Order: sequence, then C-alpha cells, then structure tokens
Amino acid sequence: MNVADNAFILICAALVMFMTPGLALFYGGLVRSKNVLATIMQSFIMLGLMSVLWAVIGYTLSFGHDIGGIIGGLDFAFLNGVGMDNVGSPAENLPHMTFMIFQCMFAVITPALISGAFAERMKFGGFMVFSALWLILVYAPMCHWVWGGGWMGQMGALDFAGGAVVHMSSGAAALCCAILIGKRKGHGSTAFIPHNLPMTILGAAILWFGWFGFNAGSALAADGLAANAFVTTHMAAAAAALSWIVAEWVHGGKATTLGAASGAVAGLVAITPAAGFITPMWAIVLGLAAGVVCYGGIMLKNRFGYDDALDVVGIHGVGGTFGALATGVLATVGAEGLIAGNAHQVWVQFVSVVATWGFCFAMTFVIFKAVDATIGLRATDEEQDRGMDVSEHSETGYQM
Amino acid sequence: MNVADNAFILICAALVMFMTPGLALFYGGLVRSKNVLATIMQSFIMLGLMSVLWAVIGYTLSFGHDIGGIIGGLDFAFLNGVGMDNVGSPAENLPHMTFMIFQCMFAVITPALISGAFAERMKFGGFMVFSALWLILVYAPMCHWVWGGGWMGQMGALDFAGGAVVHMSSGAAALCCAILIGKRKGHGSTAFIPHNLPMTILGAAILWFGWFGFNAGSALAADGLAANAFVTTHMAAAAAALSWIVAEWVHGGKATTLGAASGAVAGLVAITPAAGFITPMWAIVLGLAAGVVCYGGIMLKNRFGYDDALDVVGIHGVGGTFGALATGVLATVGAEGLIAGNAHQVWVQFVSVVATWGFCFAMTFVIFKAVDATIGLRATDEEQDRGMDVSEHSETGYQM
Amino acid sequence: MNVADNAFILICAALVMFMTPGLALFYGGLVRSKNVLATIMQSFIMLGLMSVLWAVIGYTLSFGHDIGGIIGGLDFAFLNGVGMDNVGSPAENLPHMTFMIFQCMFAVITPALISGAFAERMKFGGFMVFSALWLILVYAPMCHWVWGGGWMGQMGALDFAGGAVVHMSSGAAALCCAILIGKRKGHGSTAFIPHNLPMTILGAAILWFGWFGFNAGSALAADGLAANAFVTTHMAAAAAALSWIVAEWVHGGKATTLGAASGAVAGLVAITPAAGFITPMWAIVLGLAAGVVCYGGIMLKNRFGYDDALDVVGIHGVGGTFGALATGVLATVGAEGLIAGNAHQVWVQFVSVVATWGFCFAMTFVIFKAVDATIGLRATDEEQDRGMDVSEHSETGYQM
Amino acid sequence: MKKIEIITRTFKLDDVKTALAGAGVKGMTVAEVKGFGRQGGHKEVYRGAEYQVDFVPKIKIDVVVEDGLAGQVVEAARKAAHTGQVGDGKIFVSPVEEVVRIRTGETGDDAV
Amino acid sequence: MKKIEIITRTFKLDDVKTALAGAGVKGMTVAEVKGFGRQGGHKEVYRGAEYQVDFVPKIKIDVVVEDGLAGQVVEAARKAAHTGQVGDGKIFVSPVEEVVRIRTGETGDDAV
Amino acid sequence: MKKIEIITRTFKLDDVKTALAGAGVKGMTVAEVKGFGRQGGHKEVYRGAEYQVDFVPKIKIDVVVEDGLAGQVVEAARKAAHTGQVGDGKIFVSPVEEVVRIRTGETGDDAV
Ligand SMILES: Nc1ncnc2c1ncn2[C@@H]1O[C@H](COP(=O)(O)OP(=O)(O)O)[C@@H](O)[C@H]1O
Ligand SMILES: Nc1ncnc2c1ncn2[C@@H]1O[C@H](COP(=O)(O)OP(=O)(O)O)[C@@H](O)[C@H]1O
Ligand SMILES: Nc1ncnc2c1ncn2[C@@H]1O[C@H](COP(=O)(O)OP(=O)(O)O)[C@@H](O)[C@H]1O
Repeated sequence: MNVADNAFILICAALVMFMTPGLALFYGGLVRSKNVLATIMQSFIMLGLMSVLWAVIGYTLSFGHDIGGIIGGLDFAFLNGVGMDNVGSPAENLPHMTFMIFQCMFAVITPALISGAFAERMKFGGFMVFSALWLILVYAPMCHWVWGGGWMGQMGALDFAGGAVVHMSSGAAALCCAILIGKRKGHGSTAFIPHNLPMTILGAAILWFGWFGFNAGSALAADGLAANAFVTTHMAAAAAALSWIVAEWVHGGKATTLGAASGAVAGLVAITPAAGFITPMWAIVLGLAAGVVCYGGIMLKNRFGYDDALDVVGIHGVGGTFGALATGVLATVGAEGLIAGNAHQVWVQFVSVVATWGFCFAMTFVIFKAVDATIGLRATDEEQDRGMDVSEHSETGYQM
Repeated sequence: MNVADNAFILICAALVMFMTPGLALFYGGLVRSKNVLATIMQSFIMLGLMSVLWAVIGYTLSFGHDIGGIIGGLDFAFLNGVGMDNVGSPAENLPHMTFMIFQCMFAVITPALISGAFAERMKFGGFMVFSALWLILVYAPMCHWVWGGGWMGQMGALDFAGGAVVHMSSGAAALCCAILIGKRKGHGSTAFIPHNLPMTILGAAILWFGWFGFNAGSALAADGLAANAFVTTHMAAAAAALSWIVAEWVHGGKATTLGAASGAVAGLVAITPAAGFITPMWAIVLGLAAGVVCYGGIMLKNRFGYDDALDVVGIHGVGGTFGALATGVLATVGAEGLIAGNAHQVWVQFVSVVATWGFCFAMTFVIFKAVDATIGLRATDEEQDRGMDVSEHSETGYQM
Repeated sequence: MNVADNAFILICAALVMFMTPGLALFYGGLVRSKNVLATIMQSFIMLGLMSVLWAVIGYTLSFGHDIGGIIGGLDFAFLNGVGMDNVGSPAENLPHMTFMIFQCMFAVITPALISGAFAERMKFGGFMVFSALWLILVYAPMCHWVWGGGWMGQMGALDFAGGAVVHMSSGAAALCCAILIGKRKGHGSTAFIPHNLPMTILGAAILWFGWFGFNAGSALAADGLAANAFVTTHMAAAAAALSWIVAEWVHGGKATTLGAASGAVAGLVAITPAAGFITPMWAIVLGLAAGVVCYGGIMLKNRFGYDDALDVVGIHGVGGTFGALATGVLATVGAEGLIAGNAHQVWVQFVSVVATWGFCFAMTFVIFKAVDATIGLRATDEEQDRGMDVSEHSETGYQM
Repeated sequence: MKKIEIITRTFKLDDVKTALAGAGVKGMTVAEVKGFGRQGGHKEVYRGAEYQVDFVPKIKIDVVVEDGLAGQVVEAARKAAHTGQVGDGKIFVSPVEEVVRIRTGETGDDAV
Repeated sequence: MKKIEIITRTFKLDDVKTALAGAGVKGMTVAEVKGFGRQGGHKEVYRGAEYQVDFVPKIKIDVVVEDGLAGQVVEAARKAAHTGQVGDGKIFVSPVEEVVRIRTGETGDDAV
Repeated sequence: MKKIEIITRTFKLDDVKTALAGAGVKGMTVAEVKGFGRQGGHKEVYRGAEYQVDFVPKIKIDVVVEDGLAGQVVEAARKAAHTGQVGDGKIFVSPVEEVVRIRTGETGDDAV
C-alpha cells in the first residue's frame, strides 16, 4: 500500500462525490423555477440511494470475481472482505476500501446524469425504483465488463475513466427514457427557458473541478499518468468551451455563457475515455472537435422530436461516443490507437460503442416499462402545471 | 514527518475550512430573505474571529501541556513554538503547523453551528463577543478534555472527530441560547419558510464534501484508518438522507429535498464520533437510525416550545449525542464497544455525554447572560421586521 | 520525482482552477442582475482561452530557457517536451506536466481578475482579443521575470505566489482599462448596488478555499514550507476580514457582509507574495493592516474619478503592492527582510513594484488602444441600458 | 378610455398577448401577482412543519384602450385565457379619464 | 362594482386575507410592491458607498366586490392591517364597470 | 381624487420620484412590471433554441392625489420620465372614490 496514492485517491473520491451536487445545480438552473428542487433532488438523492446500494450489492456485482466475463460474483456483498488494507483490492497500492469508495462515486453520478432527460415530468417514487434497478441491471454489468474483468476489458476496449461506463450508458438510457416518458406538457408552445443560469455555471464549475478527481484519480495512483490525465482533462474542457461558443457564434448567433458551460462539460465527457491514453495537445484537438460535435448533438432532438429536456443524449451520449472512438484513433500513451499504427483499436472501440448503446438502451427500456406499469413514472399535466416541487415534494425553491 | 500525510492533512484542512461557508449557505437558505446576509455573516466571520483567536490563545488552551486534565497551558500562546517541523507536534508525522491549522478549522465551525439557533434575531456586536468568549470558555476546554490530554480522553471516551467537541457542545449551547434569547417576532403566527432551498442544498453539499476532510483527516494520516473514516462518513450520510425522507414520507407527507439535505447532515453529525471506530456496514445502520432519530429531534422544539430556528439542537445536539452513544455500542475498529463485548464503553460514553451537555449548557448560560447584560443580544421587534440585513449590516441580499 | 508532492500539487492545481469560477461568482454577485452572465463569462471563459493559449505559447514564453532575463524561449511551445516525468521540469520533484498545469491555473485567473474593472460595459469580442494579447504581452513576461529565471528573480525580488505576477499586474491593468474605457452609463446618478450578495460571499469562500492551493502549492512540495504558507494564508485572510469590518464600523457605519468578504480577499492578496517567507503571527499583523489599507484603496476611485467597477485596483493593485513591500520588511523564513536585518530587500521589493506597475500599465495601454481601434471595446449606452447579458450574449440570468 | 385588467394563469401570457394584439392592441403591461380564490392552494412542508399556501401564481395584464375597442378586447382575452378549469381568473373593466404618452406628450386616444 | 386596493405591510397579508374572507370576499389578487411615504427608508452601504433607499417593501391587495360590500370590506381590511405605526398604508376605492369570469363567461356581480 | 399610473423605464424611478415629491406628492407605490409595446423586445438563445422576448422591464408608479394636484403631477412625471426614445411609456389617470389611511382611519384628501 502506498500512502501517497491513498491520500490522492481519497481526495479524488471526495472530488467525484462533489460532482453529483454540482450536476444537481447544473441541471437545476436549466429548468423552470417551479421544478428546481425536484430536479436537484433527482441528482442529490442518488448520493443516498446509490451509495447504500453500492455497498450492499453494486460493488460486488462490478468487482467480485468474474463470472463468464458478464458479471461479478457475490464475494464482496455487504462490503464483506473490503478492508482497510489492500487485501483483495483491485488496486494493490490502495486500501481495498479506498478503491471501493472511489468507484462508488461513479455509481452515484451515472444514474443522476440520466435524470436530465426526463426532467420536469417524472414522479419521484417511480424515479427511485427505476434508478435502483438501473444501477443493478445496467451500471453494475457495464462497470464489470469494462473495469471488473469482463468481456469489454478483455477485448481490449479502452475506457480510461468511464466513456462507456458512465457517459454512453447514461446517454443511451436518457434517449430511451426521453422517448418513453413523452414530452413535457407545453412542449412546442411554451418557452422552456433556464431559470437561473448562474446556478448552472456554478454547477459546471463544480463538475470541472470534480472531474480532475474523476479522470486523474482513474490513474489510481499519484504518478505521471495521473498528471497526464489531469492535463488532458483540463485542456479538453478548455478547448471545447471555446469551440462550442465559436460554433454558436458562427451559427448566426452570439457566444453564450450557457454555451461555454455546455462546451466545457462536452469536452470533459469526451476526454473521459481518453484521458490517460492521449497527449495534451491531442486533447486540445479532441476538445475542439467535441465542442462542435456536441453542439450538433443537441440539435438532434429537434430533428427526431424527442424531448431530452437537458440534453443528456446530445452531450453525454454523443460526447461519450465521440470520445470512445477518438480514443481508438488518438491513443499513444500506454496504448496504441490508429495514429500509433493500430487500426484494430478503432474496431474494438466501435464494437464497445455498439454493444454499450444496444445493451443500455434495451435494458433501460425493460426497466422503464416495468416501473411505469407498476408504480407509474409520468406526472400528470396538472402536476406539471403546478410544478414538480409542489406536487412531488410539497416545497418551493424560492421565497424572495 | 511524513510528506504524504502532510499533503493529506493540509488538503483536509482546506476541506474543513470550506465547510464554514458551506454552513453559511446551508443556514442562509433557510431563513427569510431579509435575514440572509446576517445569517451568512454569523458563520462567515467566524473564519476571521476564531482563526485569530485560535492562534493567539485557543490552540494553546486546547493543546498546551495538560494542567490537571482541565485545560492546556500557555506554551503555544501566539503560536510560540508551533513550527514547520514536527517538534512539539501532537502528531509526530505532521509539521506542528499542519496539526494546528487542521484543528483551527474545527474551532471555526463550532461556534458557527450555534448561530442557527438564534438566527434572525441576534445583534451582531453581541454575537461577536459571545462567540469569542465561547471559544475560550467552552470550546477550548472541551477540546482539551477530549483530544488535548484532558480527563475525558484519559477516561477513555471515544470521539473520533468531534461528536462531543463540535456537535454536542454546539447543540447544548444552541439549546441554551434559543431559550434565553426568546422566540423570533411573529413566531407562531408568521410562516417562517426557507427563502432559497437551492442555496441550502448547495450548503449541504459543501458540508458533505468538506466532512471528508473533517472525519478522514481526523485519522491524522493517509492510512487505512483514514480510508475507513472516509467510507463510514459517506455511508452514514447516504443512509441518513434516505431514512429521513422515508420517515417524513411515512409520517404522512412527501419526501422533501430539504429532508434529504437535513438527513445527510444528520448522518454526518452522528458518524462524526464513530467514523474511525466502526465498520462501513455499521455506519449504514447508524446512518439509517440517525436520520430517524434527528427527524424526531427537530420535533422536540414544538413540544418544548423553544425557537431553535434552524434546528441546531435537533440535528447537532441530538445527532451528536446519538452518535456518541452509538460509538460506545458499535466500536470494533481500534477500540471495543458493546458489540465487541465491552459494555463499559457505553458507560464511558454516557458519562461524556452528560458532562458535555452539562458543562456546555451551563457555561453558555453564564456567557449569554453576561453579554446580554452588558452589550445586549436580542434585536428589537422593529429591527426584526425590517430584517437583520438592513438593521445590522445596512445591506440587502438581493436586488433582482 | 516525489509521488506525495505530485499528489499535493495536482490537488492544489485543481483548487486553483476552482478559483476562477469562484471569482466569476464573486464578481457576478456585485453587478446588476442584467449584467450577471456577461460578468461571469469574462472570468469563466478564461478557463477556455487562457488554458489553450498557455499550452500553445504562454508556458514556453514563461518557462522556456531564459533569453536575456526578459522572456522564455520557444522550447516548450505546444507543450513540446513537457512530459509525464520530471525531465526538464523546473521542479525536479514533480512531473513536468504537473508543474505546467499548476502554473496554467495562475495564467487563467490573472486576466479574469482585470475584468472587474471594466465590468458592465465591455464588449465580449474585444474582451477576448484583449485578454489573449495581455496573456502573451504582459503575463508571460512578468511570469518569466519573477519565476522563469528573468531579471526580477535574479535581482532577488521575493514573490512567493504572485503578488507581482498576479495581483499587481492585474491591478495595474485594471487601472489602465478603467480609465481608458470610461465610466459606466449612469455613473454618478444611478445606484450600482450588488444584485446578489450571497453569490459574492460564495465566490469569496471559493476563492479562500482555492487560495490554499495557490499559496501552499507554491511551495511546490508538501513540506513544512507548504504548511507555513497554508497557515499564513489562512491567518492573513482571517485578520483582514476582521480589520476591514472594524474599519468600516469605525468609519461611521456598520460592519457589512460584503466588507468581511472583501477584507478576506484583500488579506489573501496581500499575503500572496509573502506566504512562504513570513511567520504566522506576522501574517496576522500583515492581514490586519491589509484590511485597512485596501479599505482605503477602494476609496481612491472616488478621489481620482475613475470607475473601477468592482475595485480591482483598490484590492488587487493596492493589496498586492502592500504585500510585496511588506514581504521585504517581514521576511524571516528562507529569506531575510528588514526585520531580519536586511534593509536591502525593501529596496529590491520597491524596484519590483515600480517596474511591475510601469510595465503592466504601459503595455496594457498599448493593447487596449490597439484593440479598441480595431475591434472596439466599449458597449453603447443602449446596450448598457438593456444589459450586457441580453446585448452581448442573448441570455438572461434569471427567470424567477 | 377603458382600463382592462386580465388576471389569469401564468402560462397563458403568450396566448393572451397574441389575442390582444390581434384585436388591435398596441401595448400592454404585465405584472406577476398571486391570486386567492376558488382554485385553492397547496400544502408545503418544511422539516415537518406544514404550511397552507393559499395563493397561486397568476399574471395580471393591464391594457388601456379607447372605449370602442373595449368589448372586443375583453372578448378576445376571455377566449384566449379560457381553459374551463377553476382558476382561469377574471377580467375587470374600469374607466380611465386621461392618457398621456410620455415620449410625445400626446393625450387621449392617440396616446395608447 | 368597486375595486378596493389595500397597500400595507407584507407581514399583514395573512391577517388581511382572513379578514376579507370573513367579510365575504371570495377572491383577491396580491402584488409585491415598494412604497414611498412618511415611513421613510433606510441607508445601505456597499464598500463604503452610501445609498439612501426610500422604498420599503409593501403588498398591494386588489379585491373587486359588489357595491354593497365595499364599505364592510374596507373596514375589515383597515382593522386587520392596523398597527398604529407610520407605514400602515392606504386603502383606495375606485369604480369598476364590468367584471367577467373567464372560466364561465359570467359577468357582473356573479363573476366576482 | 385621482389615481395616476406612470409606466416608464426602470432607471427613471429616482428621477420621477424626485419630481413627484417636488410636485407635492407625499407617497407613492411602485411595482416592477413588464411592458409590451412599440419598443419591441429582444432575442434570447439557449442551446441553439431561439426565443423572442417581447416584454421589457418597466416600472409602474401608482400615486393617488387630490383632484387639484393631478394635472401638475402628470406634467411633472412626464417631464421627469421623458427621454424621447420609443419606450418612454404612458401615464393613465383614473377616478378614485375613496381613500383611507389605515393608521389613522382618516379618509379623503387628508388620507393621501
Ligand atoms: N374578487 C376578486 N378580486 C380580485 N381578484 C380576484 C377576485 N376573485 C378572483 N380573483 C383572482 O382571480 C383568480 C382566479 O379566481 P378563482 O376563484 O380561483 O377561479 P375562477 O376565476 O375560475 O372562478 C384568483 O386567483 C385571483 O387572482
Ligand atoms: N398618495 C399615495 N399614492 C399611492 N400610494 C401611497 C400614497 N401615499 C402612501 N402610499 C403608500 O402607502 C404606504 C404607507 O404610507 P406612509 O406615508 O409611509 O405611512 P402611513 O400610511 O402610515 O401614513 C407607502 O409606502 C406607499 O406604498
Ligand atoms: N395600451 C396600453 N395599455 C397599458 N400599457 C401600455 C399600453 N401601451 C403601452 N403600454 C406600456 O407602455 C410601455 C411603453 O410603450 P411603447 O409602445 O413601447 O413606447 P411609447 O410609450 O414610447 O410609445 C410599454 O412597454 C407598456 O408597458
């Protein structure tokens, strides 16, 4: 066990934890004020629900001994055998608990990401059950496949910090949910204008800050690789913030603050699978592209007519996919992509993309339908009019 | 001196520092908008006042050489002898300064916690004097008793990160102050509705984030124990957020966002004395209980009729007490509680609880009365109507 | 390479990154609500623009091989040779990338600081070009002079974490810009009242939190010196928050929340050059003085009639200057100032102050005039009436 | 001239505005208000304490028109704001004696 | 019909609402406003710059009632809003010519 | 008595207040409103979606004065609020039948 690495990863875990309330604010600022709390809640409460589930069952399904490349065994159920030393730890340099809690934070934020798609219209009770099932049936398998010894990792798919596990999975789930739950009441006639953009900017800032833990921490050590992941993360976010506002400016409008924040997040998403595998200058290139690609991504919903309220598909789905493929092209650090002469990696990445989208979309479909049929997921028109804060939580956000 | 430990504790100190403005926002969102700044100020300015006092006198009273188990000597007054190396440092692996500043952050937040009890009605000048005296006459002795070589520590009381020193002490002071200062004007007739719950959620998030520094940092090293404290902290907060919203849901209402945030804080409070002494799964159990216990705790004020405006008694007083007793029961890591066969520990914890409440309540009573008689503490009805922001600080929070 | 130091500096870099959105909120709360986003944007987008420029050219101009004491060579252009190990790293204990990205965060926040001077009236396009040029023509040389092997460092000027490089430079630029761009429409007749002080407090809190990374990280190792810088930083901020509110109280008014926040920032600015060179108790003295000096500093604009909207000159210019001179007097840790018997240091500091003000003011003048003549910098009266958010970004901050 | 005050649901603002413009109205002034009426309110709960909130958000649109236009405008507003559910709101018509356009100093019908 | 505008202290809202309901009023509309008057304002200070704020927060309650009820309602409101301190506010009564209930199209006394 | 409603630009509040006070007005009540008119609005864009915002922020100042003062007050307000640009706003004058000062119960001209 390495005490410096332990110090680093514990702090990184704290940073990743902070991302979930950051996301809550990022999303919360984008909805109408009558839905601000319900939206925040759908992220915040994941800190509660997912953490406990992770300890009970999620961690072991992800990192228990590999069963056929598909799922982890129950060795670590109820954190059995997850101790203060490195016995059984997937990272030998870290206490097993440190590894477990770092991974826990990823399991918390991923379902929270999805909630942007069905914001302003999903009932809270159904949401909780949906999310719990999703952790077990979608996240845990995905996590096992990529990082827990499952088939994707075995195949050689590169996913440094969660392009597939976190962003594509939540993006695919978001697409599925947005279609199934239907549009918000008033979609097309009412203006859905963000009620508090400073809150959204603050959320984006916390996300950026926490993402250093997410990506650099994924080196699982405070070494040069962590430094590389840290730098690529920052540069990709920076570049994408710039390219997004250039895109919207060229596209006939003005550079917007929301655009800068959205671009930064798009860059962070896209660099996630690549962070430890590419160089900083390629990260800038990847970021510049990601800003434009995701700006295009958010236009898809208008073309296809689903109501992805806060653009989870456009940013996490599209950005994660772009990043995963770009990793196959640009990898030169500790792995070889197309530009290092290994065209095969692109194919591997492509397979992982297709499998991720297919699996996550299909499984989300099943879960959604099951919960909808039993508990119910969509709020009535009247509840939407009144606002989800009052109708679901008996609260209001502001009394100025 | 261990450089990795030093890195870890310095960052933890920064995290704990960040908790005080987090608390300012947590509290600030809960009051009416005309009192938002005054409420924020009563936390924020503790960063100024307590830090300077800590350097001058507080640190040495807490950690100077033990005088009869009661108080520290003046060896370190004005930080005399508190250097960049570990000479004289209570933690041999850390520069003396690192230990001192980490402890400083605890001394900052504790008096800030009390301010929730008398929110919306205390005059600023009196508050400053009250807080300064409280640091010297209540916090420093308590800190010495538990961590500085005083009688409670000698007796074997377990308090990993401040259940008694921070939470029970501020809870007892809060109860005393709430009773002595009297109810807010309009209590019982006016609706005291939180003016900005997103601000409160942000505050809770910062508290949770910073609490990793508070509890894991209390291991005073980046070792497995720190990992354990980190994990138990997170799990208790998560579990308590869940159990609180279940409690309010069962109690005939809806799950609320404020409930989730309050529950998280309740879990963090309750795990504080226990963090390094119990296992993660017991932390979940403790958290689940804490959410319900503190939900009950906040009902006490209605029954007994004091106006603890922001529920300091219900959350910090009750939660800290519950956590201290639970530590006596559940300790199995580096200490033995009831379930490890050591029933005596429960008795020790019980004594420490009674002594803490008794001492802190009584001493707070004396200080309050003295300040009230000389400088005055309660704002007039007219000042309360106008709002404390305008009447005490000549400012207003918002100009939208 | 030292892994604990690397862990520490990477986390410090994340903390410094977080300061820029903190500054965005600090400034954003101080303007009128119709300008909140434009103000936030002028800080936030620096994360994008400056980071990319830093990688491309800024870093090498600052830390490339010294050319005549004036500027760095192009060795590291496009991060060429800036690797995951410590080859070529100015800090041998750190991966070159870690050093580079830590420094990057300083280059991001410095131009953002200036934006407070011309808040509420500068066009976004011109601002971007101005800032880009400023990084290259002002920041990079200054950084090289002091830390990159240039003449100021050679001369023995003490600047631990950026009193000259960051604060005086931005203060001088702010003064120049405030004069050249002219007063806001309505200056003198309209009340410019902060629209959201809780946002400003939050920003100040994030600044304080991040400043630990800024100053302690400038030790470039997790050693006792870092602990000293951490402690002096905290104590100076604390003391200045107190002395500022005492000053305004004595000055015939009330202690204000904005005063406490402004004082804290003033203390942080003033301690920046001194953090690693003075002792904690002297830091308290320096902080107490800084609060009063900067409170005086913000009065200058009324006397001289420029419209430094958010007091960049008064706080960063005056505070940085005061801190630089005080360092010459008070240095006793790893350097010798007046009180250690080295009167010469005061002279050296004085020369560096004059040179910094002169160079930065003059160069900013040239850049401003060039950009103003070509692209244009001042928004029209009509745009100012409508608000910069709508006129420059087609957005509004709030829809409550 | 007449002042017509339309108090109705917030999300009807755009519909009513369009209808009024269609009826020949050149300007109007809108305020966010809270209404108490048959529609009833809702319960809010903060840390276990229940509050009954009787007021619901509404908008109030003030429009001053020449006498001849009043009937038409009221009718247009009524149709546009109508949902048929309790809480649709009210329209009040009251007399206005004089109107001045600040920019030009015009008065009377020319000024609206 | 009459429109009664009650301008008074914000914390009196509930009392006035209850009093009006007691006097037979079925609906009312409330706006947050700022008042200038004898009560005077307060000073605010931001970084040493002093501003005199002359406006204090008030609420304005509009209620339209049938002519016969007006006197009673004014009296009920006056009593409920009264504290005796400067700044209690005013009640204005003015004529309303027509009232329409949007939901039903009812007019006149039936509509309020 | 007359009620004078002045709808104008937000940054003119202080000027108008001073002018009214100069004309002998002792109190007034101000609301933040949004205006639709010839001035037109602006475009807003959020993630590529464009919205046309037709309403611009205005203030509405209500002042009730005795009949004799009305003309003067209207004139004072008009001058103070005037910039000559589109969007300066309107002044409406309407009858008020009764005024009550809550604090004292005074009515009529004594109450304003
Ligand atoms: N007498 C009244 N005076 C002023 N406003 C009223 C009056 N009655 C109703 N309102 C306003 O009209 C709104 C709708 O009234 P309500 O009774 O809820 O439904 P409906 O108009 O469908 O009968 C109320 O919220 C209130 O703002
Ligand atoms: N002439 C007026 N026209 C409109 N509103 C007025 C007028 N006079 C007073 N008000 C309103 O009544 C409020 C209270 O008036 P004020 O003179 O302060 O006290 P009081 O009503 O006790 O005499 C003011 O804040 C303002 O909102
Ligand atoms: N008929 C009307 N009824 C009520 N308010 C009006 C009317 N016409 C204009 N207004 C108000 O006056 C403001 C200014 O009107 P506008 O037509 O833009 O410019 P101008 O007053 O210079 O002709 C509008 O924003 C609106 O608030």
